[in-house]
Amino acid sequence: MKLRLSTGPHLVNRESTQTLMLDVLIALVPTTAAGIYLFGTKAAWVLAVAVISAVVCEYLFQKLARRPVRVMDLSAVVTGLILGLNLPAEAPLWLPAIGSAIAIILVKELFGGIGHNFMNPALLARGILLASWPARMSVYHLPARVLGVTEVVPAGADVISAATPLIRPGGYQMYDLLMGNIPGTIGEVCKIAILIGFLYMLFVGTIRWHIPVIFVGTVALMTWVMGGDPLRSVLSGGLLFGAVFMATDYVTNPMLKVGQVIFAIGCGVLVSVIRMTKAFPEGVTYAILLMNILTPLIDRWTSRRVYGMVKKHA
Amino acid sequence: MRGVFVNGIINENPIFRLVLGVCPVLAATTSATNGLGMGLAASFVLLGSNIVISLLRNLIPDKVRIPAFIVVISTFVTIVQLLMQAFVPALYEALGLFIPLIVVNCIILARAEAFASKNSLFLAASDGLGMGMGFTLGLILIGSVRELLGNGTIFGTALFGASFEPMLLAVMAPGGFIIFGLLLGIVNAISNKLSTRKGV
Amino acid sequence: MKLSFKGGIHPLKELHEGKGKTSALPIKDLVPERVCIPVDMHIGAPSEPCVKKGDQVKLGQVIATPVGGFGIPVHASVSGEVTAVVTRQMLGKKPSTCIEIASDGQDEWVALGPLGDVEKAPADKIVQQVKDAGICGLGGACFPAHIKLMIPEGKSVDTVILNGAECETFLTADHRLMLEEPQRILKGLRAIMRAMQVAAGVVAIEDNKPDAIKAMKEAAQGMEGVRVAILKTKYPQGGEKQLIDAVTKRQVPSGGLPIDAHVVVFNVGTAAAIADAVTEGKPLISRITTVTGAVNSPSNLRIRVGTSFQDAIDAAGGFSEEPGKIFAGGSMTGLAIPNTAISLTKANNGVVVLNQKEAVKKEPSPCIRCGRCVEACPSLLNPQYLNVLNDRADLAGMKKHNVMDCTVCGSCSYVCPAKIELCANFKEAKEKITARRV
Amino acid sequence: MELTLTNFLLFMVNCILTNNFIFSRYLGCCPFLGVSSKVETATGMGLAVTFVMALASLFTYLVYHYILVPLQLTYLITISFILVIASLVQFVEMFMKKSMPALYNALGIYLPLITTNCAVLGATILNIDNSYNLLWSVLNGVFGALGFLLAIVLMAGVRERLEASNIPKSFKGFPISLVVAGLMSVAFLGFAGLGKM
Repeated sequence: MKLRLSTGPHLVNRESTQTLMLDVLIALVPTTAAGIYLFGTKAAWVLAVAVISAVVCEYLFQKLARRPVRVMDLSAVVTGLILGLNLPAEAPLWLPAIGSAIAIILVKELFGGIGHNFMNPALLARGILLASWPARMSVYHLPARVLGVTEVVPAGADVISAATPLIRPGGYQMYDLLMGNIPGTIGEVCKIAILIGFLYMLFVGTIRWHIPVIFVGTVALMTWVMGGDPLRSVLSGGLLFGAVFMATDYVTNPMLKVGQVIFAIGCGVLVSVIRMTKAFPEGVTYAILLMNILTPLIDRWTSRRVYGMVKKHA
Repeated sequence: MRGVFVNGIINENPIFRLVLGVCPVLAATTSATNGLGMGLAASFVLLGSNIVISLLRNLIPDKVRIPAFIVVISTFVTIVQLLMQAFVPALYEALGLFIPLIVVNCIILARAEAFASKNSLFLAASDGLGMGMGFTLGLILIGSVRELLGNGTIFGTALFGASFEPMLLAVMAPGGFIIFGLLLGIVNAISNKLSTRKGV
Repeated sequence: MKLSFKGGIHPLKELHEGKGKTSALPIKDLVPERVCIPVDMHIGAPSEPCVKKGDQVKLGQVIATPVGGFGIPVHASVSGEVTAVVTRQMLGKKPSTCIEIASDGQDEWVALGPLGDVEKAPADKIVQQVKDAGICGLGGACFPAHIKLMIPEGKSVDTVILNGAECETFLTADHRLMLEEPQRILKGLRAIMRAMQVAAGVVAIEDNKPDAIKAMKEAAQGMEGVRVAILKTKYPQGGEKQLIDAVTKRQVPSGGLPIDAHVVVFNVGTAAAIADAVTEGKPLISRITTVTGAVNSPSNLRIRVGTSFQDAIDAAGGFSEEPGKIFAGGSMTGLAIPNTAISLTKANNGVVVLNQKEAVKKEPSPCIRCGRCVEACPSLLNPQYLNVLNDRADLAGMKKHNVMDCTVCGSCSYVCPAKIELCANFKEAKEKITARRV
Repeated sequence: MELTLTNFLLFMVNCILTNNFIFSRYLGCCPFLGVSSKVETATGMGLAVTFVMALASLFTYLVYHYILVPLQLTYLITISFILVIASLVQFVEMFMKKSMPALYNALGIYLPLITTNCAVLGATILNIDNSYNLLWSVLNGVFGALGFLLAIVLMAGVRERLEASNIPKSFKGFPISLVVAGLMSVAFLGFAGLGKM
């Protein structure tokens, strides 16, 4: 009778990195479905290439660097899918392929694999693609089909030179913003789907509400302070998708709750400032990346009172 | 003598081995021609200053060593600056601020301090040439990689068809850092593999 | 309003599953044929054996005399003949001297000297009676009870808390004790309050034991200064620091003892033992232990001190399948045992057998900074950063970040999705720090 | 460019964020890579550079406009500026050692490094190229240095965290620091729109 000797605890939680990533994927299903429905099979191809490229790149790098292959923890699938959802449906297929390669190899694996990257891989890849092929990345077509009921949308391809309805004169009704009948990247258009994903992740406990709610709240507050329409600012652009799926990436946001609150407020302020300058229609990508850079310092300077840090009771 | 020359190019390549003068390396490698231009300018200054410093090495009192070196180096930089403004204004415009900055380029001061002031004229000159060549080759390599990615050409000649869409980031500031970092890593990896195989 | 503390982990279904097997089963007595009682069961210098091979001993007779201030006597837990005084490897790090006694089946008590009713027993004699009865904390630490009863200079105590939380998994010993013998426990509490001149006594019970709460409340009717506090079910509510925080809203100062927060904590089992010592003069020779897991009939046994694990498991119907791991205590802080020949002591409140599948080691994967361990830590430390320091073997850095305040409760390892053995690392680091005076 | 609050703020944001000395102008990369392994040393280096840059901008402006221009020696700009900076650093080091010992042993060790720092000479030459007046030159120096401080502290924060991760052997040290700087400057592209004057 061979008894195994080890220190406690002897029975642990069933949750593992793989189940966490699986929950994120499940939360992404509504957004992916809405994106594919709205933008058609083009979008499906973009997403597929992004995911496959991410997984293949991770597998190859880990084999090449003679490291334990961890493709099974699904983190590459999540990175690939989120990157794909960040691309316009019109993107040529080499774009997601290169994007995923950059996200996995340059941003994650080069730094030592999962847990060691200091910036969100999908988001940085989008930043690099946006800077490298600005034309390809900011061509947004009106979705081919329409979700829910809305008045007749002009049939012609309503090509916007810049992303999302921030720019379009006359703007869109709130309904269109909510349902996603607006030009934009595959994942960020349909806000309902994002909210469903958000609620699922909250319910399952994958993420906590602090970062998304405070992030979006700060943007709404600052837009209101600067005289804009807060609801419209929240529903437009990649804010919701960014706040729910990218700002909550464990590895790149602070550990303590107080740090995460600072992180969320910082993101909100930066988004409002960048959007105010109209240089980029989309502040979310750069805001979150900049706060990712600040995270190590936030972690360093935030701490919480340890139990027992009291002077002896009188 | 030959050893000193080769040493400057391979074992002690200023860019990939000593990693000195990072600013000009990043700034001047937006294209292969810029890289070549900066490389030649720096080599000229390096060669000139090495020669003059090794000639005067016994005359310069030790106490005032550094300021003297700086005066010699900056005179050569001013010469190069004026020559380039006269003959290759387009290249001068492209490199802009970084020509005068050759003065504070660590390679030149380091070589002057460590080598030229201690060796004979001939050795100092060959070291200057070697280091200059190493620096220029490094710049050309990085410059061509960035230019290839940035707009599909090397020294201006297009390599890919019209359908190629250049990666603009390569010729922008971030691209410089990333590509230089990656190349540095790859060079390290290759040299590690070589040295392990030779058992060095 | 249910009391609770910050941090900790909410027990999931499989944790509760563990208790379900034995929470409804009454306590069964087990008198083994043979016992092997180690002399170093308590915290303090090991006691000196005062019997030799061949002596006849009665139940409760002193077989080892106390050594030093912390020392407590060891008593025979069965009447019969001493078959050997030998050193054997028990659960501790180093082998300990043990006294083997073969039972003659009589269970004949030695002459006892009770102090009488707890309300009238002379206060100053209670401490000595507790020491002579060899009583130490039954919660798991086995700290000599008489030391806690003596209030050192310049310190004061205003509350005594009886720990009925039993937040560990699988264990139902305290639960059954509170259900079946509430008067014994409350008599013990009154004895402690009398010995320490403390006006307030609190029995703290988690709300996953409603029947025990009802029984204790009924028994405590009319008892002066005694109340029952209901706590939210959360691990590690039973930890001294968490219990004091929940009941009195005071925190034990870092590096300090419960008495620095004017509180003393006893396990409900210890209180019951004190009641026996005072009212009937009986020494501590038996305790209630839950034997559960992969055994045919999990049960709560009143085992005699020194019973071997094998006897306890056989009394619980033997193994139901090939065991992969057996640990003494709950699954969070239990100690894995190398073989079933070693014996149960005063501190073992449970024996849990895991089958091969449950015992398999889970391969740790890289930390993804998910922050679950930071949320779970009841001492409000940052286990993630401590583990980063531990990987660098930076003991000084860990000490600076309060690793010594870690109560090794295991919550962080439990919740870690990457299966990193955080708690084991911190336990080792603490031992190194104390050993090397970093 | 007259001094109004908006111009001042825009200029500050422009120097620190939009055209950060390191991330978009490649000035001062040697110390940036060399001294950014610890946050304390990085802040020390950043403060020392700010201190010297303020003085350097001031003196080089005076030297240029009151010595070189009247004597039509403007082609000697490089030599004179580098000499001014070198002697300035020497003087500051002596002055701090004598009268501010606390500050000296905090920042002293970095002072010799500053002479070979491209950022200092670069900023002073930029002042002349952009023909700023005295005030704007000093501001350009100070804000440029604050941008340098921000970049080097952020870099130090990240590099401290990277110590715990197993980066491939051939990428340890300079290569990974360069890649980190590159990824950071991608994020800094976000400030492109800010501070448009």
